[in-house]
Amino acid sequence: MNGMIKFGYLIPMLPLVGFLINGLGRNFLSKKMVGLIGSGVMVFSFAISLFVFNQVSAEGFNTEILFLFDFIKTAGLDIPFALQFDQLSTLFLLVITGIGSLIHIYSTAYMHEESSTHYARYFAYLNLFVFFMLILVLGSSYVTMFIGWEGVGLSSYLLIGFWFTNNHYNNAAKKAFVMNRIGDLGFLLAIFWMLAQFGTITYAGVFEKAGTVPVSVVTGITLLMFIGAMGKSAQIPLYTWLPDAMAGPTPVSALIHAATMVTAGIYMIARSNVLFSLAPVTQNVVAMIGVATALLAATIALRQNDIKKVLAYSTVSQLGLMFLALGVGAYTAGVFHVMTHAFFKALLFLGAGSVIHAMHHEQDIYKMGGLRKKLPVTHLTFLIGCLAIAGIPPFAGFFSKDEILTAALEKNIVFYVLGVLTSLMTAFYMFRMYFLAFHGSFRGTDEQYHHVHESPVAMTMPLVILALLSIVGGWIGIPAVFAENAHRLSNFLSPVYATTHVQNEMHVSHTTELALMGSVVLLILISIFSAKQFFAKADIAEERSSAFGKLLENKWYIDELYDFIIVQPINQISSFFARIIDIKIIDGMVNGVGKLIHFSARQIRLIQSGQVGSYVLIMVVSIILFFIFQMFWKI
Amino acid sequence: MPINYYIFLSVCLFCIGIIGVLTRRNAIVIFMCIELMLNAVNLLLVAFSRMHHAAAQALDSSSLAGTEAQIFVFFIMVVAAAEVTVGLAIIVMLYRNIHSVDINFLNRLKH
Amino acid sequence: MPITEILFWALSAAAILAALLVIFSKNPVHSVLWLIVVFFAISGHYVLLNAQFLAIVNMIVYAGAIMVLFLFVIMLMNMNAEQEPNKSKWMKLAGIISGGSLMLILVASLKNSTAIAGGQDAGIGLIQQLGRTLFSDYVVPFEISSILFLSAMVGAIILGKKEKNMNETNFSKF
Amino acid sequence: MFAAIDNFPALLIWIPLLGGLLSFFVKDAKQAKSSAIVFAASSLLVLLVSMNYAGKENLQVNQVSYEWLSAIGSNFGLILDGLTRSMSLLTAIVFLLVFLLVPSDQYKAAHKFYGLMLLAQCGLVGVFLATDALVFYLFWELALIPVYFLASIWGGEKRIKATFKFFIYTFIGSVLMLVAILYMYNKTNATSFGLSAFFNLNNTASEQYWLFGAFFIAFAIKMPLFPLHTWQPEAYEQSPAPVTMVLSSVMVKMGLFGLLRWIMPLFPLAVKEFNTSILVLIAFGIVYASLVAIYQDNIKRLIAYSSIAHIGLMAMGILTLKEVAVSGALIQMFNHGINILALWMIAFIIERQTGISSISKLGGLAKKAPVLSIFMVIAVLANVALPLTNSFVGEFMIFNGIYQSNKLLAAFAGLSIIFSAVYSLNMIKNVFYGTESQAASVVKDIRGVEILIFIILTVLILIVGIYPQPFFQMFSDALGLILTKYNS
Amino acid sequence: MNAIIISAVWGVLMMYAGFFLQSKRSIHLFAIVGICLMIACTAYEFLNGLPLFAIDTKGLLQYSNYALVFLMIVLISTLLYFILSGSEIDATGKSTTDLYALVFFILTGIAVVAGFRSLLMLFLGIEIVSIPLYVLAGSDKSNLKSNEAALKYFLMGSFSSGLMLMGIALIYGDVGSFYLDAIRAGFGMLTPMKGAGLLLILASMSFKVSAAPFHFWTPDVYDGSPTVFTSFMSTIVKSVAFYAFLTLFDHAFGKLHEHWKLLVAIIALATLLIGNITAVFQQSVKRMLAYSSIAQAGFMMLSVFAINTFAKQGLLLYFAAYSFATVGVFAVLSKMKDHSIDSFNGLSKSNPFIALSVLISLLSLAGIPLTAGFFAKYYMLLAVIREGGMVWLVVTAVICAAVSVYYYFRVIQAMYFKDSAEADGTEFSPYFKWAMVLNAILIIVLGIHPDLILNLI
Repeated sequence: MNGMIKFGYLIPMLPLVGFLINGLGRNFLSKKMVGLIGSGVMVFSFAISLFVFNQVSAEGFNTEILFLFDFIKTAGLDIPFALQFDQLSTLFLLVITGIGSLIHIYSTAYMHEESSTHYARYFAYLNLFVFFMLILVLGSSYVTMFIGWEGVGLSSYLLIGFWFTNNHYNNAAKKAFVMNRIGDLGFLLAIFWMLAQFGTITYAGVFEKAGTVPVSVVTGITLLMFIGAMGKSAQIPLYTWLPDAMAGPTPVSALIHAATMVTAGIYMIARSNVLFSLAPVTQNVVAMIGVATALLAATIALRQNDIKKVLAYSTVSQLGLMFLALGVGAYTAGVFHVMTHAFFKALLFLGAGSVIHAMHHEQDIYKMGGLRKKLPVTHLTFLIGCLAIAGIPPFAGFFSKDEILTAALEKNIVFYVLGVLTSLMTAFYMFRMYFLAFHGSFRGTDEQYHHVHESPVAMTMPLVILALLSIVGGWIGIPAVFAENAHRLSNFLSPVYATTHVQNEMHVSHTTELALMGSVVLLILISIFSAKQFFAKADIAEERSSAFGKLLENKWYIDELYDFIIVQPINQISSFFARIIDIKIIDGMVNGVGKLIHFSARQIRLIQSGQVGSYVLIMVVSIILFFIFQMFWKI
Repeated sequence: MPINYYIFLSVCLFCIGIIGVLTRRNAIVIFMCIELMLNAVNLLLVAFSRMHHAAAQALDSSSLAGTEAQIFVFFIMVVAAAEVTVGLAIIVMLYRNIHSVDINFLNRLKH
Repeated sequence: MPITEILFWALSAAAILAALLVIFSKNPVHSVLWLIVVFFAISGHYVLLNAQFLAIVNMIVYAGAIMVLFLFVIMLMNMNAEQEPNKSKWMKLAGIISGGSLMLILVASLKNSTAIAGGQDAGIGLIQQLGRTLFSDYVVPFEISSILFLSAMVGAIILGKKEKNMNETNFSKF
Repeated sequence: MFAAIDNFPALLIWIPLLGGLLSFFVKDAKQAKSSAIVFAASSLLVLLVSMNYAGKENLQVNQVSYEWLSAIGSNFGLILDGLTRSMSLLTAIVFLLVFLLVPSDQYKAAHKFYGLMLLAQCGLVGVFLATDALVFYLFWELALIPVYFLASIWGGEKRIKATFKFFIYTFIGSVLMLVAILYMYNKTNATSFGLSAFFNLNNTASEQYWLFGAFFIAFAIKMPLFPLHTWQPEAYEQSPAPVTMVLSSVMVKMGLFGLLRWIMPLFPLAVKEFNTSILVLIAFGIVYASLVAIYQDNIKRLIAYSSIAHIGLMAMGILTLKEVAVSGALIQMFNHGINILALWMIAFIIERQTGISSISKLGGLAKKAPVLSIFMVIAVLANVALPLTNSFVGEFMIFNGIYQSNKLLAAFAGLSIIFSAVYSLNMIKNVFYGTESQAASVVKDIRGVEILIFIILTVLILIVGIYPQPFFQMFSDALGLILTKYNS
Repeated sequence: MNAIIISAVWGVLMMYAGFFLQSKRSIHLFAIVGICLMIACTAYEFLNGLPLFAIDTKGLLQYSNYALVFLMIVLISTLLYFILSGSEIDATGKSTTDLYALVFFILTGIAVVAGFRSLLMLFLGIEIVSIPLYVLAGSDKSNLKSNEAALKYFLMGSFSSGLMLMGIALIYGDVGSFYLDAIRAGFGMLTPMKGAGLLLILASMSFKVSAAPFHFWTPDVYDGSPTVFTSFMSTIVKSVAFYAFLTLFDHAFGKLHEHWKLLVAIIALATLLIGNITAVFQQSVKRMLAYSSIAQAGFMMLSVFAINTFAKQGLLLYFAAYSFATVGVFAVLSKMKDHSIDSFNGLSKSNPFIALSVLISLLSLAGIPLTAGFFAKYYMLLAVIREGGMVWLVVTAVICAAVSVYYYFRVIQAMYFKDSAEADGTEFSPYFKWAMVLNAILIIVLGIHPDLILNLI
């Protein structure tokens, strides 16, 4: 153990300290102090992460494990609490602390309207989230990961329900937590299975023994893990919480529900690439679920009017693409897209936040319009974000998405086609939003119009930084078709896949690849232009709703479906159990014993007639019975 | 005379006494039936006394076996006399209160 | 058939017949009288069994004293046959049936006893012999029975003594 | 150190007994409260000293035996080992905190109240410490009597009926246990009631079956396990809050404790025979209780059903016979006591201030009582076994054990993890969040001692959740006895 | 032996005491002195092994240590009974001294039964106990219920005496002796005559101890009799009946244990069930206690069933536990205005010490640990288990014990958890309070150290 890694524990520790100071001192600290502490710890953490990254990226670096203490060591269990520093975790570390710092800084301005107590609470939660997220990625075992895993769920719950007086928000928070828990159960079972199968739960231990167990076992374990990933990363069927989670403050959506937490599932699978590569069945499932989610979410996003909802569905859709990448074995591509997505999606969300901030919490894009003059910085950065997500070269999204699509093509043409379709829709709905919000004429109230103003520096600065990253972020993974060996990310991450046989080089010929790439970009441009045609008008009415449109607007009625097939039955069963089974039947039986005794008491009492004659008669009859008894039993 | 005859005779008397107790309502008559039962027992005891005495005499001519049964009968009579005293006193007391000795009226106590 | 046997059968028949009449007579006075007949018959049996002392005591104590007491009480209450209402038929039937079956069962279970009452003479039934035993071996129970009598006496006094506050209104205590 | 070092176990019984009896003679409510606190605190102190001593001398097991009823072979045998230490620690902490929390003017005739509470503590500690079956049985019953009186005198409207049902129900169970104890005593040739003597009996399988049944029913009623649980919601609802706290933090552990201390070592054949079917039954019970909890509108009933589910889980852990699950259950017994105590305390504070325990009538308390709501969130999170809270450690190990013995069962019981999140968050949402209800307007935030109590609880929750290792060291010797007969 | 003489003499003295003792208090005190004297003499006999007055009873009476301990327990119960309920005896009628005399005569009978070695003495003893009891049951002459109770008791009691005599006669016919040892010696084989005799004696003894199905007189008689004498009947007299039952079946019929134990088990079972279940229904505490006494008899029947060391030891403990507790409850009950459960409402507020004593008594009756009643029941159960094979009987017994909690606790609930609607005018003298507390302490002491009694035997 040497260099900065010795102090690696400080990376998660600093946000925790921030959480404690802000949480405990929320009644005493001024907003300025709170903001300073909240962002300060993040920046420090980021700085340490940079040093660590520096050390990790050095040539010939081997995975280092920072042992902290024994978490559970008894009865055959040996679960240490240790941090693992390797290429994958440090990459995530950078994304988390980096974007985290930006969003903290952004938040200092965005949340300024809150009272100082709530302001401090907000930062405390945010710091707590970062702490757990760091534990998640740094943990050296699945249990440590699970601690972070549930922890981020908790922080997400707290932040979604930040404005706790609003019951809709609370419901959204609850929904997020419960849905995550469903996934967590899967993850937990996977952990148990691994413990039972391998006897250890550290990554190193598990991966070492992974090859020795039957494929069916690995398939089972990975499938259960994927259920966990579904919950956290909002995949079919557990995706419905994410759009609702937009109830939280916008920076939260940017950090948690776009850039970091929701990518935990991708991290998990990328981390477990050894296991997943051993289970082709699971991989197929992952790919199919991924592409289906991507498509479904994209369709829904086409007809959403809430600026954050559009972004949310777009996130779900992009996450689907990442899973597609993981499913087809292109782990690097998945991680790459996580990174670029973090940049541009955070950018988009923060931009949306800026818009919302300017519009006084108006989120309906049909009530906006023509904002590009009023909000120049926001507009520009937002446009960059849109271009990035749409996959226009040379923006970041282009490279990562292209890599995914190429990998999908190699696996199965259907995946590829669906992936491309998703990309087209992405471009369309992103620009629909962009045009509706920033072009045309203002459709809000006059009062709103007068108040619209550019956000303060603390908000625009992160936007600018993220916009830059959205432009250059993709250049670390330039495909071989443009320049040999320019995929620095792939080279960097290769130790992580050392034991897995991942084919990073493409089998598709470069010419085909170039042709396909070109045509996809062309199609995307067409779809952007059609969006412009539809939505960049000066004056636009609400889209008329066809039946299909209505279906999309209502998100395929999936929420209602869940309500009908899951929530309602559970409530009914619960009420049936509580009212009928518990009170009437079980308790009724218990009370019935008492009643039976009372009843028999009343019956037996009748023999006590008060008549001497009958008493004597019963005595005599009993004696006769005694005699008979004696004769028959020969006593 | 076989002892069985005596046994059957006293069992007959005993059971007639029981039937009387069961079928009559007059407390005095019931009491009389109980006395009849006691007398049946007395008869049986005397018969047994005779039987044991004879059996013992066959072995030892000076044996006094069987005396105890007759003494027992004597004590039963004593007890019976005492019982009659108290029993009749109770019946008279009851009669003074309700002017009847019908046991079917005795049903204030149940539950 | 020796005379004792004839006497046995005659006395047995008398006893049983009289006993049945005791329980089936409507009039309590008749019952008392029939009971006296039973006692006499039983005394006869005692004589047959060489228990002369008990025979005499039986006649004096039972037929003489106790039965007179009964008769006295019945007279005091001025009872006659009409006063006793019939017990319910079922009750009667049940009483007879169960009493009868008890008898059957007792007889059935005792019929294997084959011991014979011997014919030899013995002096144990005589007053001299009984008296000696009573006052030597059985003096303790004899003394204790005095307590019995004492308590019966006290009891009879307690119950018989008229209390001042007793009057006809005590039905209210029901 | 002390010459009277061996008397630690006895002290733990005598202190509350003495305190309880003394308390009846203190007329002033405030004095009664402070004397109760002193006695409860000194119990805790004795326990801590003994733990310190045990750690220093490496003498984990502290066993003593006093002569009593030598004619019938019963000795007043007490033991302090890892298992009993943790349970006594829980008892001492719970009673101390309850005394601190409840204001002296809360209940009329306070001196009696505190007296009975201390007597209940004496009974509970006795149950945990006893190594002699007869003594165990005596304390088992004695713990019940003060609780019965406490609940019936100071409880809610339907208290008499509810507590009576509770009493009779548990009494029936315990008399069956008595029969089994006597049977085994008879098998020792009527010479000993000692646990070790019972342990050495070679009962045949069929004997063990019914002996196990008798013991298990007694314990199952106490825990309670589905379907013998219906006394619990009523009793919890109707008992005064401090009693409910004691009942659900400590008293229900008596059943689990009995399972560990008596059933597991004594009836290995029966346990092996029946554990699968019982596991299935409990698993159903867990899900069932969680579902019923979702429906509840009364905070107290909700917590009660949640407790049924959690206790069931611990019982499952024990009956899997897996070492990991058993030690998980051991630590979870302590943890659950702490967590549910926190929940009850919050329910108590809310009800004391608003007079309402119906969830639907509350709402928006967080605004008025932010500190309370923070602790509520912590308590609820501990209750749903979020990582880094104490329950996670226990339930993780228990589930791990269940999974090892049956995958499907673990998955099925795991549903309760989801449902527990549903009802717990519902409760938070409807009580603390949302728009301010009428009831919330009178609420004041907690302060002073109350905050101190919750800080203690939170610290316990977090410390055990993050670094449970000391507990596992404490349990290492207790596990041996529990599982010896299963390892071969 | 001493007890017979002293009680008889004291009975006679009591009869005349009315002439020279004027105040009821001094009569009461005089009776207590008599009991104390009896206890002292019995203790002397127990300690020295010799009575003060040695009389040759020709083997009719014999006092073993067991008998003496039994006698002491009964006498101490009677002492407690006198202390607690003496004033009620005074209140029953004008002839207080006569009633006391009868109680002393009953004690004579009890002393006779305690030492009986011959069926003759058993018969005499039981009759000496019964005949004064008929009178005591009817001693509230103006009360029709009391009259009725007396007549019922008398008729059925005589009837059962008849049954017993028939049984004795049949046994004599077979064995040729009334001595228990001789009967035991002659009981090697079961002849029909012995069987019939045994069954008849079993039936009549079951009647005396009020075991089902011969228990029907019990509720009616206990309910109708003056409460103070119900207390005496249901405790002390019942103990004696059980003692006689156990001794007879142990000494005389012990060899044939295998032949009759199933029947006794059935009787015990029926008694437990009927007693406990019917008691649940009762609204009057007095009648409830009557049924409870049947229920307790069911438990005591278990000792007759088992007749081993545990059974015999435990039965004495049971007598003590049961008598002390019942005497205590009855003493309070007899001071209440009526006998309904509601009359106990709020007793803990108005009279905390009385309520506490009653509470302890009731807990003891229910068999809650650390009261004497627990160990009493414990021994009964242990005896049955020791006997082996009849686990169902034990299980029924304990479940019945749980049912008994139901009706005993109703009184506790009334005392502690309910408030009296109107202020109950019942006054308790300090003397009575202290006596009650003493009684409760006795129960607790026996509950913690039952060996105080057990070590004596």
